[in-house]
Amino acid sequence: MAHVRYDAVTKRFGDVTAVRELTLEIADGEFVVLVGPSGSGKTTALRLLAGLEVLSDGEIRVGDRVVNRVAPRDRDIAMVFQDYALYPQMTVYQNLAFALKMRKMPRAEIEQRVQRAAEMLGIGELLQRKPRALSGGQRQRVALGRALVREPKAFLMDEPLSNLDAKLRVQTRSEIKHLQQQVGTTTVYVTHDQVEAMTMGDRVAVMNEGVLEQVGDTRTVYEHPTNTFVAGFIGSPAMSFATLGARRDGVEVTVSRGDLSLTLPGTAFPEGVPAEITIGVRPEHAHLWHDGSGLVGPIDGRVRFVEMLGREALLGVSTDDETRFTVFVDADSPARLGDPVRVGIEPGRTYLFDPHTTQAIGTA
Amino acid sequence: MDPGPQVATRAAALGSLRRRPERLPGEARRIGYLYVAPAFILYAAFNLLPLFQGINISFYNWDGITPGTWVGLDNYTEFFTDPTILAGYTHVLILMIFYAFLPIVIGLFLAALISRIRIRGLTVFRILLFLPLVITDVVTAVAWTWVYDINGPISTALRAIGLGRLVPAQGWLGDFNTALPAVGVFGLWGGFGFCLILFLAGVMKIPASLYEAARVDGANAIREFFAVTLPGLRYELQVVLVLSVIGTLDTFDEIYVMTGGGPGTATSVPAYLVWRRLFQTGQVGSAAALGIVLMLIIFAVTWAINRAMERGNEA
Amino acid sequence: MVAPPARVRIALAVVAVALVGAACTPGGSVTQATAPPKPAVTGVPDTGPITLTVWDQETGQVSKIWDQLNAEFEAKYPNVTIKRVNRDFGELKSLLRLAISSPNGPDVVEANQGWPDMGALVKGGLLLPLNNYADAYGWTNRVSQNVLAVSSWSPDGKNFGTGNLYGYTTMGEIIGVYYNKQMLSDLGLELPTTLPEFEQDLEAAKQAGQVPIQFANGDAFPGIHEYAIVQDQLASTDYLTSLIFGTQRDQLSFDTPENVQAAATLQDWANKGYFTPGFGGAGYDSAVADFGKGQGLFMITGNWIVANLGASSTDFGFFLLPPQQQGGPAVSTGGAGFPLSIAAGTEHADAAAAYIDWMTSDHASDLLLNTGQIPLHTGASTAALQQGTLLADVVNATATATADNGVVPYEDWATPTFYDTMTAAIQELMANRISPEEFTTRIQSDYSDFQSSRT
Amino acid sequence: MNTTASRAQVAFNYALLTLCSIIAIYPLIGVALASLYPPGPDSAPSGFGLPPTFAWHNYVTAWEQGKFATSFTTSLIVAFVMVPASVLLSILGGYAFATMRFWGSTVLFYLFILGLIIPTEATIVPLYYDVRAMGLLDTYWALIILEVSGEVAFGIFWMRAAFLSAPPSLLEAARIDGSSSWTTLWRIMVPFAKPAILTLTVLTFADSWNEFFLALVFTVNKFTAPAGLASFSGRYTTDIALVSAGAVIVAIPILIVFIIFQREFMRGMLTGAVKG
Repeated sequence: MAHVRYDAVTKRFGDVTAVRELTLEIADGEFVVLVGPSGSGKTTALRLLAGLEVLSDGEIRVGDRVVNRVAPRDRDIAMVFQDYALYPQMTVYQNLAFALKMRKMPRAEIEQRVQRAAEMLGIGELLQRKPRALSGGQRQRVALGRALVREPKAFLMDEPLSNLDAKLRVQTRSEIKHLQQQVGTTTVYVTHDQVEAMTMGDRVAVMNEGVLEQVGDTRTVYEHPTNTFVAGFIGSPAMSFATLGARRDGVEVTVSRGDLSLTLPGTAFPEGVPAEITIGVRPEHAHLWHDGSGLVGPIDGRVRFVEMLGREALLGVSTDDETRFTVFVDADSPARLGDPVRVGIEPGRTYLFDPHTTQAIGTA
Repeated sequence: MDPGPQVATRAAALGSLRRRPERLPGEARRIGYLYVAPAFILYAAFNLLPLFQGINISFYNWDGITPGTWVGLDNYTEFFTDPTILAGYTHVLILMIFYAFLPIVIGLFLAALISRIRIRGLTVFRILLFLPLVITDVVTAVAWTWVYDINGPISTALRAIGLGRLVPAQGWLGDFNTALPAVGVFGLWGGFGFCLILFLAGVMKIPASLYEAARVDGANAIREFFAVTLPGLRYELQVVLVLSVIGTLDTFDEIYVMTGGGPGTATSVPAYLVWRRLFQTGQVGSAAALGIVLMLIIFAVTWAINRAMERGNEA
Repeated sequence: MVAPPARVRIALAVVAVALVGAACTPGGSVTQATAPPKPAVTGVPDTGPITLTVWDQETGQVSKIWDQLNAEFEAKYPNVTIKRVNRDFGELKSLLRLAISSPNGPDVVEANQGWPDMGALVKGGLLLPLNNYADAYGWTNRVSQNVLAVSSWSPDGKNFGTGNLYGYTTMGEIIGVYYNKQMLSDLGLELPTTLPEFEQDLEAAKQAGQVPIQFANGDAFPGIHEYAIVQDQLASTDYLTSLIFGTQRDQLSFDTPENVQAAATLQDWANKGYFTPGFGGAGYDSAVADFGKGQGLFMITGNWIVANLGASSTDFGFFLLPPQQQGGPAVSTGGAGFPLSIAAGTEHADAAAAYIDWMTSDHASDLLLNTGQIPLHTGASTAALQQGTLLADVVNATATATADNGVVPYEDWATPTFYDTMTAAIQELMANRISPEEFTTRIQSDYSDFQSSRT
Repeated sequence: MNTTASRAQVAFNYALLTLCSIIAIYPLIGVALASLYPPGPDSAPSGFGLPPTFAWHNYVTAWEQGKFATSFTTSLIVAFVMVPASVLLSILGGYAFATMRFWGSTVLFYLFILGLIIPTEATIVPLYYDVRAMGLLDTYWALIILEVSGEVAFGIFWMRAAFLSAPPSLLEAARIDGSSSWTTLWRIMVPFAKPAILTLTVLTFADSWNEFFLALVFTVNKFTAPAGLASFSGRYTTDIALVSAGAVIVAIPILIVFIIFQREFMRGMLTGAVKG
């Protein structure tokens, strides 16, 4: 296995820069997920690693070899495509064996590797079938098998689950994760689904418009987003934001806009209090204001929408000057559309961001 | 008409000219030259180079044997002085009514009549209606030489219903007035089946919802035809128009077999003139010029049709 | 001016190269064929197996005789095998230009005389001059000068009727009027001695509901013969001969009152319905078959259909179209038949010459005689011919025409495009689409174009 | 969409289609019947009655008189060499244009498209003298080379469209699996485009078998079937039965191919016509 390194990698298509100055280190055996909205350059970054696209500048290393000029087949990497890319006219066995045959591997070893991979993926009895005779899930597994038999230095997966139905997707996620841990191959996994990213990745790299916004383990990225983009992207339903004016009140700081005002501990502002501040609240950290028991607030507003999610309900609340929050309440809460409601935030759970640089300042 | 499968699908390709080929995909690989080389060498040596040689020869007065003498554009100015050349082009324009215009009109009319119900056994009809286009032109020409015979089916039928005097004494292909239209009808017979099937296939592709919407808006059959069917067949129309026009312009087989350009020069067409001047009368320079002008006309016509259809799309 | 992008510049360069590559004068250089030396001894040199490819356009009975003669020749010279390629008149005309210079082209070929075919081939140096062989085999003194003249050309192919001999035949052709003896007597008519009398016979036949002249012009060539022999009676033979040979270049014109009158006569006959109805589209072979079955009083064509009607037949007779006035000279179109020539590219010139000598020998002409081919060579055994038969009529008619020096060459020899121009013009003339005056002016423009282009 | 269709409408459709089909095949059936009339100029079949006696012998005489043995061999030899060659070159060229970018590839591709519009008449005059200079006149090779060089333009266009319809990931998977462009072509792309290749083969065969103008110009003894028929019908204009037999003989091969590969023909001419 090998570690993979992007070093200030940039890719331009004409005058569009798909990937800008990407620097990312993926340790040997690690499972890193590239996540971001469509057009964020995550797929391009993966294709650059695969050699399907040529770098504009920067360096990519697999193991300790610079592979910029190396053809895909010589990079010893295996890729699983979104549409599986199974060779339609070949049987499952031939599909699995194809890459090994290309490497002129002795027949016995090919046979042995294919059988082992088939067992690991439970597709032993499908070996003589043609792809069009398989279900989506089975095809997906064959695509995985094709990567497995290669025993490559790295797995590259381009949204492999996006064509599966929801239930199968959840089940396959854990299978892939388990499989990867079993063989321990370094893996770069691309997805636009942040839930998938959080559940599968040892580490998550969030990309936006060709730039790597943040990389870190799932907890850090969720708990300590470096800017409003990562904060808004990771976590579902997304964090609500509001930009308020701020002024110091002795040891505390009051942030307000219109008749909405909150008092936050001064300690949260080590480098002084800026004139304006953007605060972010995750729905699970906002609660209805029963008796002010230890919540920051209150915030008064009206219910804009109610989304029943089974055990819980999600309330959309907007204050008089249109600042909007989403709040989780338990399903049987009486709040109905248009009712006035009072909300509070768990202390230390309000995220603070600089409105101009969108960089995180801290929590309060 | 030489509407063999070759021309049929050739014109199909031209139809796509109006769309610029999207940026060619694929990896940048110089090995591409190796793959294209064999085809290109053959194609260039026997299509492109001769094209330039042809242009060169067309500036000479040459009998094909002794060295030619340079005459500049005489072979081209001859187009306006030599009556047989003018006749050749007027004939081919007249033939265009039979080979291009009529089959399309009839094909459209019939396709519109046959409303959109799934027709079981369509394949049998498709085979039969395609036969005239697929069978070798020389064979169908020989067949029609018999059809037009003095006591062939057409003459006998007319005599049977008492219209015997309509049958020209010289025979349909021997009479100055009927020879060209007779060849025209042969082309119409060759083309109408293909047009009908093409338009039927096109109509089948028009989403049913359009027809239902038109019906709901109270459109009668005529309005429905012009509002839904015709626009829906825009692409097929363009392709079959290009196909039949090119097919007419380089007609040769049936003229050689059925009339030999006769009677007199009543059915001579450019392609036949090229053959005759190259082989029979040794006017090689003029034959080359005729060929070049025929190509230019085909370019112009194809471009014009694509352009007209293109503007039609935007309108 | 901003330099055009690399791609455009490269493309222009490629086009320029191609144009330059193609910009040489077409036709390259032509070397005039040199006459092979006079062979020490005649006959086929015994130098191992020889294959002689022979191209001919004979049909029917004559074609069978050719097979017989070829077999006899192969028997006589066991080392020779004859590969015979038989094509009809029109096809051979076009294929010859193509094949004569190709590697597996013919050795001996039956090329039509005149500017369009033999003239073009001589100009291209594609036929061998036969003078030396003529001396060796004594061909020149077996036939009259004018028979040789029609196959003679200046080495550069610019002058017709003089210079080297490029083709040789001893058989002749003549165009005249076949008549159905039974029908003639039924109608109470005698053989016409003047053109007006002939026209009265036509009218009489018409009145009697018979087809005056059996005729079919679907194949285009018959029309030329109908016009030619009418023209022969009106225009002078010398004028016609030098017009066709082109000896006086553009001093002579086709647009003469006599030619106009000949056209008017032909058109008049057509309008009066003297020809078989529907002649425009019908085939020549079916017309000959119908005439043989007794349809039609007269049929104007050449001696090559004698075999079809039966050489010894007494039901059909043959006479030359009578002159304008009583006692005028007997004139008609005809002369030497298709000559045999030797392709310049042959490797077996001597063997080819021996073959030509064999095909034009007395033995050959005796066999061909009863197919209606007329022996032109001296010493032909026409004396043994049984008088009163069709063949005798044809031979006698040719003899009288030759005696009156009234044999006019074929008109389509006059220019490379004459065949096309005349056949089309005659079809339109007889279908009343152009007037006799337009007919002659159109043909004259073709004639003058060619004469002025002759450098 | 079978809702409001009345029985009359369905009946009307069938009637109309049957009428058109009859018109389309009548001349062919007529000529087939005419070929069974007794030979000779006066047998003149009028095209309505059945022949008095079934003169099957006409086909034997026609086969011999028309020398169809030689012309059939020519056509078959030319087809059996030309079709695979043309299809192979088209596959190679089409593959390159569909999956590779090389400098000038767009210009080259347009140059081929140009070939679709150049009529044979524009190049036949110099070609005749070039072929003669090469000493290829009246040889199978003349026909083979010229037909291939003519067909390749369309073939490349056709195969490029077929390969472009393959999902790009297929190619990329192959590149990653280490397959060379050659293996990718033959192990992956060609199997994928098999239907299109079959269609191209059928259409190319039809063009080769129906070729007349090139045969007329470039061959003397080695006539193709159509050229043989034209020469045969030229010589025996009066004998309709015999000529008709010749016509049927020449029609049979292309008829068989069409019936067997009817679907390919349709796809070639219809979707080709529409997809473009």
